[in-house]
Amino acid sequence: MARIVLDKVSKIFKGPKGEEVRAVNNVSLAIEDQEFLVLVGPSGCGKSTTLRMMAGLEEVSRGAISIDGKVVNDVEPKDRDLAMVFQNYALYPHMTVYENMAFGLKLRRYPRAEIDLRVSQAAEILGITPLLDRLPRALSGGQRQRVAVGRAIVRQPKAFLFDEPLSNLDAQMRVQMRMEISRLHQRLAATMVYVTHDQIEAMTMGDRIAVLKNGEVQQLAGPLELYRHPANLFVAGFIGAPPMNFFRGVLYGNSDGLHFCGNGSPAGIKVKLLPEQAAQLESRVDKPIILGLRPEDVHLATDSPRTANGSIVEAVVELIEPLGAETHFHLKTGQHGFICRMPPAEPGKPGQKVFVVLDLTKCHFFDPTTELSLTKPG
Amino acid sequence: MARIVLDKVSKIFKGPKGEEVRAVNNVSLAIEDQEFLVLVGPSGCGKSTTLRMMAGLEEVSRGAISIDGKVVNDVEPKDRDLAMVFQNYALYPHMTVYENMAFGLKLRRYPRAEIDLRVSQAAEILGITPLLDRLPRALSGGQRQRVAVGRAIVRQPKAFLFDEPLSNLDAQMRVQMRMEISRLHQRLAATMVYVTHDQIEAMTMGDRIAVLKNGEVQQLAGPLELYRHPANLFVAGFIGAPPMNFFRGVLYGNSDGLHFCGNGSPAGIKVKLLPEQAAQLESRVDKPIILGLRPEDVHLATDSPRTANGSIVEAVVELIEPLGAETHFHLKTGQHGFICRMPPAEPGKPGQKVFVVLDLTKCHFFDPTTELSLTKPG
Amino acid sequence: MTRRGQILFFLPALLVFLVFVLLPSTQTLIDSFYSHQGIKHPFVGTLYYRYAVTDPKFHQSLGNNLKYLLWTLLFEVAAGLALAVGLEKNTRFNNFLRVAFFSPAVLSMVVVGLVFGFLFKDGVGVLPGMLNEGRALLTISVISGWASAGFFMVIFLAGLANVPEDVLEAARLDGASARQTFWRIKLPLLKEVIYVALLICFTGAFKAFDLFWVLLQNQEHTSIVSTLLVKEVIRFDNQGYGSTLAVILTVLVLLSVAIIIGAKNLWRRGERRGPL
Amino acid sequence: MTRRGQILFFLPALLVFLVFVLLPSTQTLIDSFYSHQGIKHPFVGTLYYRYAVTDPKFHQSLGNNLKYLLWTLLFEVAAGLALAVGLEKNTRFNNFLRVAFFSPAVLSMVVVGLVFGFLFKDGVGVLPGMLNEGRALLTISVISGWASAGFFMVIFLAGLANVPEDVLEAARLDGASARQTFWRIKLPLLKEVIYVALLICFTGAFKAFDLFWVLLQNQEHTSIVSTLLVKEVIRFDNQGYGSTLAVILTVLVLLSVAIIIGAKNLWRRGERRGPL
Repeated sequence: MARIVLDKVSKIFKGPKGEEVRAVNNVSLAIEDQEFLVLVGPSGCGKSTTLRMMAGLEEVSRGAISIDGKVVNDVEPKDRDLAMVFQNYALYPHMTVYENMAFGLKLRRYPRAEIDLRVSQAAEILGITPLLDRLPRALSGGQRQRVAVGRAIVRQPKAFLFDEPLSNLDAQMRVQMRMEISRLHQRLAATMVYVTHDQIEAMTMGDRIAVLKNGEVQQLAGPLELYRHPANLFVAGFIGAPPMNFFRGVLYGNSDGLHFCGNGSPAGIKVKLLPEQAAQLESRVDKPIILGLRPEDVHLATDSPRTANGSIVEAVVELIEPLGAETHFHLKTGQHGFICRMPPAEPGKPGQKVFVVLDLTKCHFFDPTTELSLTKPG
Repeated sequence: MARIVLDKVSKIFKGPKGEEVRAVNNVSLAIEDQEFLVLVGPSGCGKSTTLRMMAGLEEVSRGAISIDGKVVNDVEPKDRDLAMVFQNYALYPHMTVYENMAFGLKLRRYPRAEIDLRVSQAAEILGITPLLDRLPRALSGGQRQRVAVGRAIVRQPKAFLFDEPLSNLDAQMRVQMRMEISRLHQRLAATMVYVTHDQIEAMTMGDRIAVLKNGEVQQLAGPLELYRHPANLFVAGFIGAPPMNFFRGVLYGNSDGLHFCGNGSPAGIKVKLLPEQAAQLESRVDKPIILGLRPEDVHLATDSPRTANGSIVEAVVELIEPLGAETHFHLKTGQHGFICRMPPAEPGKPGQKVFVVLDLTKCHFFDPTTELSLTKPG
Repeated sequence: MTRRGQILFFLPALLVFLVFVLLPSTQTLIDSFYSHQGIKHPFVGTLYYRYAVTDPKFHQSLGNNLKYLLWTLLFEVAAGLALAVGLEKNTRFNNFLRVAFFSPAVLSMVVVGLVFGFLFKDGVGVLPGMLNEGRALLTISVISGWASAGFFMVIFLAGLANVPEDVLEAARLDGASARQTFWRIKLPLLKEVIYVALLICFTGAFKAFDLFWVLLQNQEHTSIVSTLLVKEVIRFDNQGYGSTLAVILTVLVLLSVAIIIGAKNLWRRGERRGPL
Repeated sequence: MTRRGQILFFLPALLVFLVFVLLPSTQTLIDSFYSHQGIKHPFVGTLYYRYAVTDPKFHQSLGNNLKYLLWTLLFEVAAGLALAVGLEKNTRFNNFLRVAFFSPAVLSMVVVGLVFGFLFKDGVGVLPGMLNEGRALLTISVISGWASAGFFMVIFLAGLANVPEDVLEAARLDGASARQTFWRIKLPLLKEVIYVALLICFTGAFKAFDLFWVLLQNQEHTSIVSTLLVKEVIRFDNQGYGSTLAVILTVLVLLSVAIIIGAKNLWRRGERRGPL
């Protein structure tokens, strides 16, 4: 199908006062053939603009976008042979489901029989055959979403672009459609670029994920790589729910080795670094630093025995969120709030004092100024 | 503050062809003073209508709603002393944030100084003090949401009603506002009724949760009770993500005891019931039945040794969703698709054959006709 | 408002309204069956109606109304739609053009008529002969178009603003050219606005008066029903025949409304079809 | 459409349009400085303007325009707003009332004028004396209101439909009565629609012609500028003075547009205030 390459692509708008606003800044990406690439980030990070530039719906201000080696900056959208699924479905309101799916083929003058065949095959795959005569307004949100996907499929395009396609569905439907799109990717083996603000969608669907913020790619990696080795503070906080816990503090060294001490008084958290961490961070002694630890790497002391890698901290329970398969404890030590992810059966109530074990082998360290990760992937 | 009681409340609309449509059917609920009660269900289940009847925005067709023992069916909304936070915020577009929050107090002729005090206190709590002069259109979604909550707080009402307040926020903001509302509940110790379609919000926020479907309460219980002992197939499938796995099959007995055998050929799944389950289900022998098992109670055989309670099944991996802290395997055995929730490091790839262990102690059984649970909470 | 408050509120309004509807319409209907020439007012039955139906001047006037309707469909509605589609994008230049094309709509039609009258005056004006027998109707239609196309443009612009942007983008990706997008996406989605425009144009063609009166008061063959009506009333001082023409003109307007609404319902019914 | 396509498309339209604007307006402006009585056309400078400024008939006409404007603000705009607020809820009964109140808008104003003329005719009509010196302007204003209040009602209904339902519900829970909701929520949110209505009403007051012409053609003291203009042109056959009045009337219309736009900008600026 298609390989899409973005080479130093920027999108520059004129702001209300005539100033330059860089919605997308110097983004370079190579989306491999048959890959499922997710662009994820908070609203306003430029992810949709990037996708729309690929589609040809926005002009590229700087840089080049190429499809299968051919620069397409000045190619009309219809000649790029991409299909897009829009956030609000963008179905033609006055056409039936059949007509919606057939429209693109009719414009390209496909023979009637071919159109019929393709539409009925796509409808079959998506389970919307009984809806072919309906108008979009007579469909539920999930059905409209399927029609929008169907309209993209029938064209058999080089690649599919999805612009937050699930954000208007309710929670249950979102989970279901997420799986259907993943299966579709396996089945069609097509290149897909998928924009979302939801890190769960990104993690579960993407072969690779580009995390965007302020128009710039923060990190581009596979889901687990992103989760385990976030390149900076933003990625660390954005990927994973509940988010990674951050403790602001300083490093100090004594005869015993390197220690992290939380800011504020009481500091709440004081831990001794492992030797390999100490080796990496020696140059940071007496400087401010941020320690990051995922909620699943924090354990209530009753649950897990004190280990050589652990460090015990006293904390107060602020809030308990039971999720059935697990329970989230919102804790506070000194000035530091943090979250601990526990098995469902863990007892406790707000206000209670608890001991927690921090799994130091899983620690991340970040520079507070550059926000970059200081720990190299082992 | 307030105790709100719904006694056999129904809401009946006239349908387009003059037929009766029961949006809410015979709902009885008692929301205790200071309780955080969540109404959860898919779209169209009547949860919003129920909330709007409490607020007085919809008339009650049958039954009675009482607040602190007084029936309020015919009491004007403003005299019920409830505050509501709307899905789309419903801020007054032409008023500043300050005016939005002060409007209700002005109408109730509070002295100017009192209004100032209450608004500034609420703004402080919600961190929107710098926004007081802004118009709503100059605010982000999360800020609007806070203003809407602030407008509810300043009135110091008997109870708060929330109508899907987070559904227009992006994923990160949603998690943050969820915690803020939970903290607010702790801080104000007020009665709160919260409507959502998102079972995660329901589980994490609610003291108790009423699961609605087709205008009827399916189950009313605490989050963990709902999760562990769903009263019927709908609740079992709705609460928990990924949802509970269901296997349709039949029970048959032989000299060895009671067995469950999946439908289809190959059946894929054949397991022997535990003695206590067999005792409860003896009358169901040779009848169709549905076996339910949560994804975390299904283990890949490599991960967990074969236990006395487990039953091994052969399956094919269809899809792998890594989430960082865990990984979801979508598997298929015979005609039955199911999901297995595993630690993050589990290797595997689509198409691979695996052995899975079903933790039979965690099994649920449902009647396929009535859809009711057949297993009593032990 | 409570039901009772609503009734108390609307009772006076409704009374005034009904008096204003019933009294004049009843009297006009009655008048149309009586002669009002002279002092006695004898009952003449459907005489005036029969006269109107055979009166060549009435035929010509009605024909002129219909011709004018066709011309204004072109110069007002179609031109307004073309302007709206052409000026759809919000640019500074387009905004200037929009204001320019709309501006005549605020002018008094009487002033427009007089001014063009001077312009077309034989021997004096800059463009004489535009109101000659053969051309007068077309000239007036063009002036109407000039004055009203901007108004229709505004209506259509409002309609186009309601066409979702992403639907147009989907059409672009589906391969629709600008022309195809117009005919197959925009036009069907402007349906409701087009009905309103047609309703205004159809009724307007029969309501027209001031331009014709000011520019063509002295021409017989370019009368339309409304100017004929005023001329006949003035000439014969005959309330009876005037009432008859008033009744006929009102029926014509209502008929055109009925035609538009009928067409709308027909289209609606046609919509519930299966796949092509 | 490409930039080039757009220019090719609009060039003819713009040319026609400019010819239609520039030619007549230039000629009218020039004409207003020349006498057109007799065969010679001597330059008279601002003579006609000075004459108009001191002409008591012009003063009276202009005064009548302003009085008519005030009355139509009441009978058309305010009444239309009241109707819209009263009929806001979508019930079958309200829908019937809406159609009833709107229906006169499709009628020809000439027919309306003639019919009411018969009704008010001294000695013959059912309600004689309504067009007497003291009452005529009020009577015409009421008829205008009857004919146009429904039109303004439709505009305001469209505006009210855009007020978000949940904002009104929030106001109900905040304790706002129907009256408070109207004054403090609905009215401020109808701002844009009110501007449009005022624009239509202000320009309409100066554009008025047909009702006055048909009903009050023979009354001197109830002229408005447009009827005065036509009378003067007919009476004196003087293109010069006619052009002068046309220029003045156009300036008046544009002035009223400027006033509304100015008021709008003032209100906007006032909006950027801090907390009360």
